[in-house]
Amino acid sequence: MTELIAEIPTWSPNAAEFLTFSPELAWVGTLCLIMLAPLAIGRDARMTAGLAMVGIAVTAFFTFKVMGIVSTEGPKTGLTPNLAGGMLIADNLSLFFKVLLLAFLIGVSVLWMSVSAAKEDDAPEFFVLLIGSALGMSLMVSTHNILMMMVAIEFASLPSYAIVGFNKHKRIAAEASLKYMIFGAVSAAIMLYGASLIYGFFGTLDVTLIASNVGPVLAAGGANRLLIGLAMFCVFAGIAFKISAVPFHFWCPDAFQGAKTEVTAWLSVASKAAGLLLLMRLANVFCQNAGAEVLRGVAIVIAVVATLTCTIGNLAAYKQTSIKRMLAYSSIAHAGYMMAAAAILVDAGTVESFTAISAVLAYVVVYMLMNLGAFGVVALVESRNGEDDSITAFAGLGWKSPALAIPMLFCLVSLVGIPPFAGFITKWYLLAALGEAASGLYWALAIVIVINTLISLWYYMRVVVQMFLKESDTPAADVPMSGTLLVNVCGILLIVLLVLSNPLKERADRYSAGLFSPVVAGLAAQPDEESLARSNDPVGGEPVAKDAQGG
Amino acid sequence: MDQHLISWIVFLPMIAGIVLLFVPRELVKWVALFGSGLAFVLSLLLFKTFWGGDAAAIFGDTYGTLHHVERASWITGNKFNIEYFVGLDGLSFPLFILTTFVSLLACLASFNFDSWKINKGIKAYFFLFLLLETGMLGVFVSLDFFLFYVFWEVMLLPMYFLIGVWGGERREYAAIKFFIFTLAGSVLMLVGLVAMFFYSADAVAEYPEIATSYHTGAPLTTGTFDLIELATNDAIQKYFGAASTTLLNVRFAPLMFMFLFIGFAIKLPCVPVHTWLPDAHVQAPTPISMILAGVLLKMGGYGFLRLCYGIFPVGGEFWAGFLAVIAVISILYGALCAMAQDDFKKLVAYSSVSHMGYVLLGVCVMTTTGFQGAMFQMIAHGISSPMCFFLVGVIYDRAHHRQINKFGGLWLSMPRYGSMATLGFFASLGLPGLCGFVGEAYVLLGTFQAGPKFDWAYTAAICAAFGVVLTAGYILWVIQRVYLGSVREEYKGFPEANGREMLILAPLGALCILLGVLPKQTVFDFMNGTLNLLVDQMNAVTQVAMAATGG
Amino acid sequence: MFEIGLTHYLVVATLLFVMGIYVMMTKRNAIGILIGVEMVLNGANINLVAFNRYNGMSGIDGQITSLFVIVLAAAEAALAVAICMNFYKNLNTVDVDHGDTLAG
Amino acid sequence: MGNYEIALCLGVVAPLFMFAVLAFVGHRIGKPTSGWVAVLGVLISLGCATYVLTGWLSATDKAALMATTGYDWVVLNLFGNEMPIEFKVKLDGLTVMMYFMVTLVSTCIFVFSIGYMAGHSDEVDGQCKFHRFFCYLSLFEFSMLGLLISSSIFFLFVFWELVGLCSYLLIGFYFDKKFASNAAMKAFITNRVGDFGFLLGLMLVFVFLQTFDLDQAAATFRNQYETQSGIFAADIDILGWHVSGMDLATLMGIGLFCGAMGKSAQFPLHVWLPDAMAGPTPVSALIHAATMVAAGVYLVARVFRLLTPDAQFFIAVIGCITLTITALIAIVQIDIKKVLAYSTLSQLGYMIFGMGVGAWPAALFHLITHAFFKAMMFLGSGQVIEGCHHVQDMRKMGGLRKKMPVTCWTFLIGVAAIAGVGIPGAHIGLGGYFSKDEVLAVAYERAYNWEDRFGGHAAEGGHREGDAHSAAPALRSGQVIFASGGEHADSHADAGHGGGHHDDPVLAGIAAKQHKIPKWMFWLPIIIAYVTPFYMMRCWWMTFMGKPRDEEVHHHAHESPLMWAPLIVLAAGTLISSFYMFRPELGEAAAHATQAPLVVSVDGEVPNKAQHELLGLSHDKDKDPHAALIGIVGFAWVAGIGLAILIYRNGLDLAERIRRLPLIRFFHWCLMEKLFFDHIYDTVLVGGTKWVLAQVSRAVDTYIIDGIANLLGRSTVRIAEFSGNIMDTGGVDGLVDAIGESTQGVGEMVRQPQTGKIRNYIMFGTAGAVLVLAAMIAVVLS
Repeated sequence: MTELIAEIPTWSPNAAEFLTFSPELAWVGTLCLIMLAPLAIGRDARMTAGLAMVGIAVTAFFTFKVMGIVSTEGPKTGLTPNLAGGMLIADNLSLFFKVLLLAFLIGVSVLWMSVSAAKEDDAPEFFVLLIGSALGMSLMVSTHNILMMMVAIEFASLPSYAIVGFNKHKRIAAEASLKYMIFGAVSAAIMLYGASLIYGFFGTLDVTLIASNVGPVLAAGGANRLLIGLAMFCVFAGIAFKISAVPFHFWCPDAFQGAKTEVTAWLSVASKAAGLLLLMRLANVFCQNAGAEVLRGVAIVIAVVATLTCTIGNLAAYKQTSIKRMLAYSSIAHAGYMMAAAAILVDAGTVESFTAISAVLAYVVVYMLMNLGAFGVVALVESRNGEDDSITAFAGLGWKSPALAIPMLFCLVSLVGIPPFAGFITKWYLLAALGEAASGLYWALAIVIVINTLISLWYYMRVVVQMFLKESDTPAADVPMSGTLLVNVCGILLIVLLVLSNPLKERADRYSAGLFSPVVAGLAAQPDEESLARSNDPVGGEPVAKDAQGG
Repeated sequence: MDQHLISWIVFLPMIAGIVLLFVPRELVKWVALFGSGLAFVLSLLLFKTFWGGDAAAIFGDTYGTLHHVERASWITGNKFNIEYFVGLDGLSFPLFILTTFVSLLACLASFNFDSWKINKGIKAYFFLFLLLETGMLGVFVSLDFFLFYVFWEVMLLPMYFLIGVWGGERREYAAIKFFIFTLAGSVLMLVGLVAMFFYSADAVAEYPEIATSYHTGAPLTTGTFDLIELATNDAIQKYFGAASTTLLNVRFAPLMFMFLFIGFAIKLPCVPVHTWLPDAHVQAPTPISMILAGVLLKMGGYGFLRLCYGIFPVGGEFWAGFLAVIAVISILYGALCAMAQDDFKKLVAYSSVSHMGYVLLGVCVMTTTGFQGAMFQMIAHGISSPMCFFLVGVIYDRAHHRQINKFGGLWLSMPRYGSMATLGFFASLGLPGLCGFVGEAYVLLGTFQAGPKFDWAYTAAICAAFGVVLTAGYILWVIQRVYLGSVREEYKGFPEANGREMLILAPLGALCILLGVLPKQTVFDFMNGTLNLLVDQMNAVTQVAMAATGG
Repeated sequence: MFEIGLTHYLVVATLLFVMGIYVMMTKRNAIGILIGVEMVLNGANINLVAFNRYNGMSGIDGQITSLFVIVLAAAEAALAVAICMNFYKNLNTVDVDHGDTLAG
Repeated sequence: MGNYEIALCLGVVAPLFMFAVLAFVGHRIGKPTSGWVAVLGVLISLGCATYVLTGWLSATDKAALMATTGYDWVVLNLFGNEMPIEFKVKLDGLTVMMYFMVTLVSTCIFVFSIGYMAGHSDEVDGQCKFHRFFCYLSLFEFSMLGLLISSSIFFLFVFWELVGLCSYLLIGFYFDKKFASNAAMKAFITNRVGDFGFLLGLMLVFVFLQTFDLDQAAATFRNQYETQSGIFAADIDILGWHVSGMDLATLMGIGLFCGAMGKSAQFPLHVWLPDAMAGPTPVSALIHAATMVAAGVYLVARVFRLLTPDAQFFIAVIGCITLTITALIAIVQIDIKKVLAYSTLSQLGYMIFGMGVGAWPAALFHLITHAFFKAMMFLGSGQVIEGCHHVQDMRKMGGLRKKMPVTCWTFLIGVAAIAGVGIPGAHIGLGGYFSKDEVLAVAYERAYNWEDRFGGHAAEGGHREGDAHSAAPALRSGQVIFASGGEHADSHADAGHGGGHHDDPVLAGIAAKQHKIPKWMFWLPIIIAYVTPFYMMRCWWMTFMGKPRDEEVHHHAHESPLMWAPLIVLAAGTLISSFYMFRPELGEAAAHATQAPLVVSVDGEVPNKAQHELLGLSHDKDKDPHAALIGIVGFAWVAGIGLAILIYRNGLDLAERIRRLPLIRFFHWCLMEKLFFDHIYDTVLVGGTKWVLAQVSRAVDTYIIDGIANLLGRSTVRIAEFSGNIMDTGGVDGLVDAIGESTQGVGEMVRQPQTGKIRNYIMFGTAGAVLVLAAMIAVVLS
């Protein structure tokens, strides 16, 4: 028994470790504060938002503090902040994403303030759900343990289900949240089932160990191969649901259309990015630990799914009449582009995998700006013409309110991915990462991406046509200043990030290069061989083999 | 100022464009004129550099001698060194001047903006116009492939709006068609961009001993986007041209050549990807047609010379026969289509297809004379076709239609204009003594000269020569229908070309004659140096590649 | 006689999984679908516990994980019921097929 | 640069300057003055021409004069070598003669035009086009003179196109008239068809001879023939045919000749010239009679050294066909200008035919004499038309001799000149009597005496020319000189050659390569020599003699001095050109200009030392070309003119009766329809060859008239419409649209699973997952 206990990493938290955990704690504190605040200060939207901002600021403070620690001590020096007994990681990638989430939270809050706050009675609940899902997402990118992953995904998802149906009196909102919830529950269940099988095969839910054992287990032959594949795919399905990768994308358009636009903006970026970075982290772990054969199989699956995702996303967007639905499909397509980078799985020791992560990081940043801008304009336009989210509602916008139409144009063109907008440069990073991987599969993916770029032009331009090439009789209406400012900042940043993309790319490189790598960190060094030996042990093999033969 | 002269010229229009957003409406066009005019005047300063007879001193001993070079690091990822690298040589200089010149005239041609059918948004119009000018100038001076690509795509959006907002009846269709076609061409170029970088990295790793950089003199160690480096570095050329270098199991040079070629061929345009051109031309407002025909089409030809043939001569040799077929078809088919048109502008547009076919033919035979001819043809067409388009525009302003068969006898009612029209159309026809002739003659001679190398060259030359007859056919026929014949009642009162119109036509007409009479002094002296060196370089590479294949 | 071993548990878990999936795909009642989800989750739980018990795993990882799963299921169920009620409030039914306004 | 070069260039530039003046400020200068400005320009040219001519005739060392300096226009790159295209003045006897002729005729016509255009240039809308006419004329003058002084085939081509442009502009001068603009277009496009061949020839010259300079090209050609290298060793693939060696050289020659076919309106490209009469009459006189159309002959003369026997034979055949059919058509024309146009065509045919049979000096001699008398007749007809207020129909004229005496008699001189009036044996005659008959004499030699002369030597005669013979300039030129009448010659002045041709193996060798021409090619021109006087006399008689047939026309008829003075000058020119100056100089020029390795220039007469004197009579009594042909053609003019007078002496009745005779009627119909060329071009291209027969019957329908205009204007348009409208919209765009639509279709399809029903979502999701998983398993397992 002592042996067993020795194997479970003991967790005796100290101050330093708490500090690395502080952003999450601050987040939880904020949640509690906002939940309790109505008792003291009432349900005023402004006050609540102010409170949320304070919480965000505090969280940001701690996040930067932790970043400082990580970057000085460095993840690869063995001082990696492993939390909760190795369940959580606070490395550059997760911290970077937290910063991004915070920034995005501010953006979404501003948007919410300018379009919804006035008619909203449930501000505290809104912020609780929003920040709650943010916390879940930040946990998603901070783990490579399947159990923690499941918990984090649920943590991110549950508030999301609720926030999609936040508009209680709207039929489509209720419908959307129900669909989202059911689909989410189903994929969670499947993921859990897959996780249980994986646990059976490898005796652990730590992906590092799984990755290093999968090769030998496979080499043992037999039906394991199929079952392991099935189990891993089930887990992958859970992540794919968050990314809304085909064929787990069905919830996405419906949920996005039914939800409030600012919520759509939030989900379209944050939850997908979290899922993607989680996938990237797992891919990275696999790269470091698994053998070439496994990598090839995994890469092909991801590549196929990525291809399907971007192609179907783009094609389905073609004839949409609702701009939110169209942008929802567009977000599916973009998830597909980013997923293509996750397919870059090459043998350990090469740098390509972190190039891919770097590309995705940069992409996520710009993608956030583009979607915030685009959905921001949609929300603003909707708010002044009675919730009409059809594309034709944009007719003549370019002449009536250029302050909205021009950032919208920037965002849309950037979404297509052509200069002079940052969407191009990040797409270029993706392609470069694929090119650097230098194999037929990745060149094919690159070609898939560029062809999809071409396909996507058509439906993005439909909006542009409405805005600038069509006339409309409806007079221009006032739009809230703060929202307008927000979308314009997004639009301008898109240009700035093209011209001065170095800072972005440098950071992306730095944070991805500093990705916590368990093998290097030494955590898995010991258990590695043991668990490997165990996996080869016939104890596990016998019943499973029987089972497979029976099935 | 002097050392940043090119940058000033390139960005001056854009600066003027931004300035004009803040001036009163009446001043807008004058600011625009000032911007493009100043750019033109400054570009004339460049003659100082290229003047004089000593070709070796001006153009160097090998391909790659540049003037007014500006190099600055732009995007530096962990591997890339994307530069802001601009400069001029004999290839870009004439086209650069042409661009500033045609833009100035087009700006002047836009001065009757207020009398257009769609005359809203004068600021937007001139802003986009100037942005377009910056994009065009940037394409010609960029020597970094990435920068080239960015400028290349920067032009898309302004052009889209210029056609889409201020165009004719079917402007939306034409604009999106232009956009999609051009983007379709450039997405594959993007893959080429990635591939060329990483393959050049492989190349210098493969042959480090011959990887001496023309720029630093030291061996190149990384991949590069430097267009000159890609063309002149022995290691890169050897690796690119080798039969063993493949991408997606296809030989590298021909594949890359095709990737790039498709983009440029669409821009040129040649059959069968030309169909965007008639639509775009017909729908675009007159000044934009001038720009389209005068400058944009030249980018295709410039791309051939700078990229396709400069970097992948082996690919050029591989595809030569195919390209010649396309070229001859373009020449003949374009002429036949021109003949079939009722719409005056469409006729001129198709004539562009035909004329640009000569450019393709000139380059595809890979002879010095052919290259010179292609280049001259581009310049000449850059003079004559804007003139023709403007001539059409002048009567469109008066008659508000372009049906050739409804006109007649315009020479009688507008004698001065009629004379200019005759001059312009005869220049387009390729009459000796006018600019259209020299290029065609050179191309034909160059093609015929390629006979020993390519069996089909004689046939191609003869077929292309037959295009001369067809050209005469459609041009004379249109002159007859529009300008000759008895004057029609409804056009009797047409006012003669006014001062502004003559101010645009006169310089174009003068250049038509000047280029035809003194081709050496006006054009060839400024470019032959570089072209000859390029051909030398190309021949050396193809011979090495052939020897390698033979061995 | 036979001893009840890992295989039996796995068979039961698999059956639960398959039944759960079937239920999810066929039930029109939202609550029914949720029950399907619970079946799959419980299949997973059985797997976890059984593996931990029979497969020579050290520690009680499996059991603990199954506890996590139970908690997650509970949280999910709570939220799901709330959302179902909201759905019912808006549509007067919990037949999920009626919620097809958002489509295409 | 020598003085003469400068003078020639000045003469070229002066009209260009006047062109510029007129183009920019012409409308301010006003009506008569702008004409005089143009005349000033051409007078300068004439002055230069005279200066050069006198200098040339008096020069002793002509070879020194001929060496002129050049200027590199552009520098081409040919197989890695630099090959400049040089602008250089060509200064030789031919240039000098032609230059002088052109400037002289032009001056007359310019002056005439001032009078003529005064009544023809006022246009609608108060726009006066008077200055524009002279503007174009000046441009033409520049181009034509430029063409003459170009020493490079490339520049020949450049100016060639420019004269074509001027022709286009001037034919279409009354462009408000549909027929005029049609005719202009037809002219230009037909010429372009010829130029297409010219361009092909140019390219062959460029690639194989590697120079555009006429002299160098000739030298290279000769050298390549001797060493059997270059073009003679090449084998190229053109449009799927392999052409090699001599055939390729022939192709080059024919290609270059194609240009001449267009410009000189040779069969089958002759159709544009009659229509070109839509231009003002002075234009017809200058461009379409005297100068531009003769440029084709000039071109053949210039590239004579690059011809092969086959190419030359081709030229002869084309010339022969042209001269025959056009002369026949001329018989039935009723429009005075059309008669002249067809007669011009016929005479051009004689010239080309002359070139084809090797009568180099004779053809050029005919060119010059013809230029004078035909210009004169055209101006005469212009005078008539002007006097009769734009009536051109000869049936409405008649009896004008009293109203227009000068015109009448000068016209008669023209008729006499073209008819070849002369007294055989007495060496008295006019124009064609010497020039045309000399062509015929050479043809006779080629048809009947050729093998007798050289055949015997063909076998053993060496093909190479040795250095030993280079001492003899006349022979080096490859020129065969003989006196007519089967008596060979002779007594040729060149002392180095006492032996005569029979004994000269080199000459014999060259000559033996040439074919004997078929006999019909001799007899057809002879027959036409009888027809020519007939239709010309018919024309003169119908116009000037008899009784006035239309009172009104007759009433208005008048002459004006500005217009008849040039007629007199040209009449003088006709007389002079028949006797003095030109013929001996051309004979001498031939020595240099015909140094061909493969073909020979056959001189119908022997130059005499004394003829080098300016005033020396050219036609040596003993060397009369008629000596042999006296019975055949010597009195052709008597027969032709006589028959014409016989038929038309009492008005048109007799002619009308003859016309109605059964067989004649058919021929008349054929000729009236211009032997259906226009129709054929139309129909062949409309329906394709397999429809030709069916279409010929339809061609009678009057609505298909407009020949070449429709060649491209209707038939090709149908192809073009097909390609432009059907292919582009249906094909390429269709494809693109189809891709777009199918993309949208696929888009629609992938949306189908998005039913909105969550159960479906779960099902599709699971199914999709299973599919992906299956794919993965398939890959991993494989």
